[in-house]
Amino acid sequence: MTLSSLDPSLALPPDPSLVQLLTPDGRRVTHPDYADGLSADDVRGLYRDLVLSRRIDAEGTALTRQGELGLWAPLVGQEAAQVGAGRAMRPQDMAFPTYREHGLAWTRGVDPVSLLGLFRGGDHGGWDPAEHGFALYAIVLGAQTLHAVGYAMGAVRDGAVGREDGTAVLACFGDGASSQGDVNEALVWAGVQRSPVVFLCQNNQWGISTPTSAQTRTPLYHRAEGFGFPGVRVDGNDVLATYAVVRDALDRARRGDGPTLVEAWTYRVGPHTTSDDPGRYRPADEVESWRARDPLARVRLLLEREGTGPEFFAEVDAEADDLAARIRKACVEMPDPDPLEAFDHVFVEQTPELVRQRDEHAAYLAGFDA
Amino acid sequence: MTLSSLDPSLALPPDPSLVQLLTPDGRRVTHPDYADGLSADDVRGLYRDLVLSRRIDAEGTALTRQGELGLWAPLVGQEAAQVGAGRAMRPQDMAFPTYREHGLAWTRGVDPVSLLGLFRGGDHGGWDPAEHGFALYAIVLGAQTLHAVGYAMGAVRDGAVGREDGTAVLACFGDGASSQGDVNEALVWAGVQRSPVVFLCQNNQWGISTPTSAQTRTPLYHRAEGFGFPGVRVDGNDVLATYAVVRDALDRARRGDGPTLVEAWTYRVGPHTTSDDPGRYRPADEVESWRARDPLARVRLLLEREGTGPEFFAEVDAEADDLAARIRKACVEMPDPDPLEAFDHVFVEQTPELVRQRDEHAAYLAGFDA
Amino acid sequence: MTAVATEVATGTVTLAKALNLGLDAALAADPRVVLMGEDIGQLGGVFRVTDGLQERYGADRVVDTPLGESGIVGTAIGLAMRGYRPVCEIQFDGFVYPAFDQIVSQLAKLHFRSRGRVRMPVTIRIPYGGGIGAVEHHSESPEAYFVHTAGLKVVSCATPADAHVMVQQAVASDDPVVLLEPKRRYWDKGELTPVQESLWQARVVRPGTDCTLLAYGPMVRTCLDAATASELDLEVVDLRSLSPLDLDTVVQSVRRTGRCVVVHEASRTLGTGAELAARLTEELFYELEAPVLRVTGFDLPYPPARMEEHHLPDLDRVLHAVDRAMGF
Amino acid sequence: MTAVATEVATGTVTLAKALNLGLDAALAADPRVVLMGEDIGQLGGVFRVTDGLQERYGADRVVDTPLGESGIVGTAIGLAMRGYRPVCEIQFDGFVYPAFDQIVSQLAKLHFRSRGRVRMPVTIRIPYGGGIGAVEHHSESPEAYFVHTAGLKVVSCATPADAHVMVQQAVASDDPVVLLEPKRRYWDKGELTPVQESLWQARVVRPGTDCTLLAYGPMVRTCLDAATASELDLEVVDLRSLSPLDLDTVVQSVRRTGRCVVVHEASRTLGTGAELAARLTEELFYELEAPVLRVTGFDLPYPPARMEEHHLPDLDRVLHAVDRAMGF
Ligand SMILES: Cc1ncc(C[n+]2csc(CCOP(=O)(O)OP(=O)(O)O)c2C)c(N)n1
Ligand SMILES: Cc1ncc(C[n+]2csc(CCOP(=O)(O)OP(=O)(O)O)c2C)c(N)n1
Ligand SMILES: [Mg+2]
Ligand SMILES: [Mg+2]
Repeated sequence: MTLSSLDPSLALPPDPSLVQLLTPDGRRVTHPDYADGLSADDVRGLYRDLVLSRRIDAEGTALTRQGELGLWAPLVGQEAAQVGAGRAMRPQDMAFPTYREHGLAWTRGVDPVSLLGLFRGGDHGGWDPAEHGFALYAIVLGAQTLHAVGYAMGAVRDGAVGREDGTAVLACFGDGASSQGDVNEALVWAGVQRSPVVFLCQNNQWGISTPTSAQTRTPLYHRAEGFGFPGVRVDGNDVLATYAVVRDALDRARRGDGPTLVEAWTYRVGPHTTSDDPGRYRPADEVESWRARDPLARVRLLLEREGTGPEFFAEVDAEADDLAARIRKACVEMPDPDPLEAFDHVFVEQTPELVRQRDEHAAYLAGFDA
Repeated sequence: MTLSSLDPSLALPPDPSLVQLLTPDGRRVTHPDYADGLSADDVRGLYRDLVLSRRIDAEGTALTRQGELGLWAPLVGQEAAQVGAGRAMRPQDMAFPTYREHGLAWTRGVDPVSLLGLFRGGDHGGWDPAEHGFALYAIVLGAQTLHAVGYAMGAVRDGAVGREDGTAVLACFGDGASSQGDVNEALVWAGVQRSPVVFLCQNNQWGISTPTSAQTRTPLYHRAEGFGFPGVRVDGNDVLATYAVVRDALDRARRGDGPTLVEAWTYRVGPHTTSDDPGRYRPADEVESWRARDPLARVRLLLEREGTGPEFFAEVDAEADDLAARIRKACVEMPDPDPLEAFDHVFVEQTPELVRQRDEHAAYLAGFDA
Repeated sequence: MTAVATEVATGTVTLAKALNLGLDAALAADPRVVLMGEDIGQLGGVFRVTDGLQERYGADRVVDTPLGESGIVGTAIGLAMRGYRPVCEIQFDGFVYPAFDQIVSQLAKLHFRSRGRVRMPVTIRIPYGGGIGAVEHHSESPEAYFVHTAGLKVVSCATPADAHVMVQQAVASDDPVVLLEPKRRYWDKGELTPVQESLWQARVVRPGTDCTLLAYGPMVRTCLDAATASELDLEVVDLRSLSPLDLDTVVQSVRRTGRCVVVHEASRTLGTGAELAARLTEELFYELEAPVLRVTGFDLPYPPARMEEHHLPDLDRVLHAVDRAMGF
Repeated sequence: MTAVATEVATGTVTLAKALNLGLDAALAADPRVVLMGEDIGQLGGVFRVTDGLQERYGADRVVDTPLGESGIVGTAIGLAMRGYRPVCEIQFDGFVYPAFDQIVSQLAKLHFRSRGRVRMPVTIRIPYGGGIGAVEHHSESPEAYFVHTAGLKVVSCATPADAHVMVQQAVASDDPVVLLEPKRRYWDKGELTPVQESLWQARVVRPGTDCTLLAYGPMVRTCLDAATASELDLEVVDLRSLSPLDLDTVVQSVRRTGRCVVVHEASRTLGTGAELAARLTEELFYELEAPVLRVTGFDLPYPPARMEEHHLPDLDRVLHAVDRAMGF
């Protein structure tokens, strides 16, 4: 027996059952089970989301290089998986993201500026989860998938599940996180309770330096069957297919037909984070081969072929420039956190000990002024 | 959407793919993939194991009623699953049991008396795991399955895997424990490393009061596929089938062909433990229907039909009586643990603090004598 | 914070039954209270603390979960995000560790992380402690892990009256509360008398002048027994809340007596006694007549049941420590 | 206990490199040493502590694991049962909690449970502490959880020389050792001088007469800086081992100075400072001139990075506490 199990060359080949509606060269293809049903306007909307998501991400990376952020987790390459899934959601739905869901956040109406605080070190998440149907970012791998199932249990108890306009929950995780106990417990719970949860696994082929082949030898979407619900693999670089597959799964969920595992087959084109050096563990030609499957290019090709003129693309680019400028400005102007305020956020009902520690620290700080 | 997921009436029906070689009425049947290949003598040996295992168990329950043990976890009903699996193991193999594996312990040559200390409160496990290829009992559900995979990683590194006489590992867990993160992480690790591990899930239909239908809506053995290795369901009340299926899986493992999940379909005829009151949660007729599938009766029917005379059965019964008497005697004579010795077992390299605490306690105890 | 029933049923009940009545009241008071745990439904929990509640409130509100503690706490967090007030039962102390990440990294932090936007009114009930002759993992005292964790509140009840009210207060709290239930006292009986204290207050359960015995949960009765047996005039304080600590009450008591012995079942090193000793010495440096002494479980993994009478503090060991304190 | 190389490479190296050299030596010394963790192979770990080791010793001995901490520690336990000496890397402090059950209920107990038959020579390496401006879960100080757990040994290194030797001693120990690596000091440089102490001994790193500063890991340098800046004559003790505590060395120091300030990044309540304060007061009740004071992280979940300069003890806060101690 050899111990080659962790050899990255074992990377899984794309499954023939990969759902695709738009080829890398921008041609629509049909699928027996899925259709996006989107108008040309809708597709333009998705294109805009893709461009803006990529731009938000580029700003994150740039601001880190400039020392304005401590870290950034780039989404580049995964725009279609996130935009497709996010646009498939309805306002009443709730998403539980990882730390890389900037495109999904965009579709949920979260101001990109409020994503920065976490990476700048100003806060641990600057948006209101309830307002946007978008939970705080989660860093401990997989923990959020159980929160998603619990939230779904609440939706069921509220009577908000079991009809066409019901509520569904999106639980995000990565190929690497699929190995965590919590993710698998979430699959157990969702399976047995038929929870209205769509598990969205963005298989971007890597978990930092660990290839997906070190997490599993069978396609990840197969995992679902063993927990009693369907799994499907979609071309995560195809925004139309991701949209169609996730919408279908969310609609099943909201109707009360139980969970689905959607594996979005995509690629982390950038480093794991701005602190990472992927050159140490993966070949450049792998990255190049995935760039050829770029999620934005194919939508643009489609739109151009179907008659969208250059003004539209120029408009979107201009909007991206404005957004980028706004993000940059807001970032550098972001105030540092008030050191004393933190003591008041530990509990709803404040404790004497924290009051004491806060007061002591206030007095200590005051000593420097004196 | 209804919330009926936890309704015990959803208990899964036996799967048609259940492997069986001996019917409840004692007739041999053939199976396309499995044959036990056992001689009449071998079957008599298994019958003896079944009877003695049941007797060990009965003594455990009786000693608890008499106040000699604090608790007992009865195996009654699961003798075939354990004896079949245990006899399929080879001396070089290692088993990682739960807390109910008294029949498996018997097949590994563990003196039944040494099982009692844990339940009597004299120790946490009285046998040497290395000597018997049988780890200590594990109470925290599922934790031991990861130990099994780690042990198997060691066997691989020792060069003890990848040949006909290689080493294989048996990892036991229950239907209830299948929901724990650790069990699923063990499946991940074993799958990706093609570890020489056979996961033996004794699905005895209940985890205390929780029916298997509250852990999964799909047969448990299906879980394996999603982790990249085969699963099989065997009639766990059929010692011949369990033997054949587990032997086959262990041999695959020792040859280096990777893990298997064996779901032994069986029933916990007794209470969860001697403290449990199953009358509160399960119908008596369910128990009765399973008694009709008794794992011992069918072997006896087979042996009788094939010519084994009454002397043999009388001999086995006499041996069981002797064993029971020996267990009882050893139990009541078991000395209480030395309170000071415990301080010396925390570490290999003793610490000054523990010496201090031991000495203080010794002095304190001496104060009573003075 | 939802209302807590102040009226109580009368009569003498066991501590387990008092908890049962308290949970019943909590379920009745607020439709968003959901109980979840292993075997808590038809079986009523292995200690019968939830007996009859599933029948009364249905399987959606008294939920038999799959067997996974991380799943129990993790989904409770999600339920809380949706506006529910989950009450998790961990079957035994030794089985809380698989849920540790969800408790320490998620539950304890979410209010802080969200700057108060996300509330976590989750109660985690844990039958804890030894003394019942159980097999391993069934007698642990994990309180120090939770007390050290910023963002959690930790309380323990010692009597049926407190159990009845404290469980309701814990459920009504908008912060996450770990409620440690002294399992060896589940069968102790007492009146359900009204409780004056808030959930976070300690109580002097026996006034005295010579030395203060500080205890909580199962050790309160042990200390009361010791005080009764002693020829000295011992004061016994039931801490009730371990986090936050009601330092005022404790300091006042020790200021009066000048001496203090802390008693708990958990291991000595970094058990809650360490914090109490450190704090009391800071506050009463010139007033203490003796160092704060500790009577605790040893620094052993919980030993086999037939050794637990040695491991667990009892009346004699408490009095032995009092003698040492008086000797300073 | 396998041999520890006493000869050391010469020259000035970073603490991270010292660990790397120590692990290299441990792998070379004993073929049963196996490193396991997330991204420790080709990447060399996110801090490059295992850089080059997979290349040198192969993927069977430097194992890139699936991403699951319970799996890492759980399989390490199994490997130890088969006679190996696994060294687990937990990528960051905040990710150790999913492995908590395996560490606390399994690893810490197996030698005791088996009455010494099963040995657990497992090392768990954890880069810990704050001060590097990281996002949440990357700056935690979880040591108190492990120090409170009977059956674990817990050590922390503060200098390259110690890092180099202590990691080898930890790997060579037949008991489970949690090695806490001060990640903000990974880039500190120092000579790999020989180390006299055993793994369990504290060291007076700066003698002084007025007050003892007790620290470990990242705070040793902070205390040395404070001592240098102070006009008082401060003694600095590097605890090195948190469990077992080298109480002899600590007591001797505080007996000499009469005053003590304990400094750590972990939250105050039930942080290791609590145990030290309790023990020192027990041992030196009549000799202490002031109560043992603590300078620690506040009782907050670890705050956002731009607040950490407030949260973490620094030179000024240490000296402020020394002033308070001198004021008694
Ligand atoms: C419990 C836990 N362990 C380790 C880490 C450190 N870590 C952060 S991201 C990451 C890789 C995750 O890979 P994947 O799930 O595929 O997500 P991706 O980063 O590719 O989006 C690791 C190991 C963590 N955040 N949480
Ligand atoms: C982590 C953990 N949680 C809870 C328990 C309490 N407990 C002991 S046995 C049991 C049921 C286990 O059911 P199953 O895995 O089917 O095994 P069986 O008892 O049927 O053999 C439970 C919940 C435990 N031992 N460990
Ligand atoms: Mg990934
Ligand atoms: Mg079962």
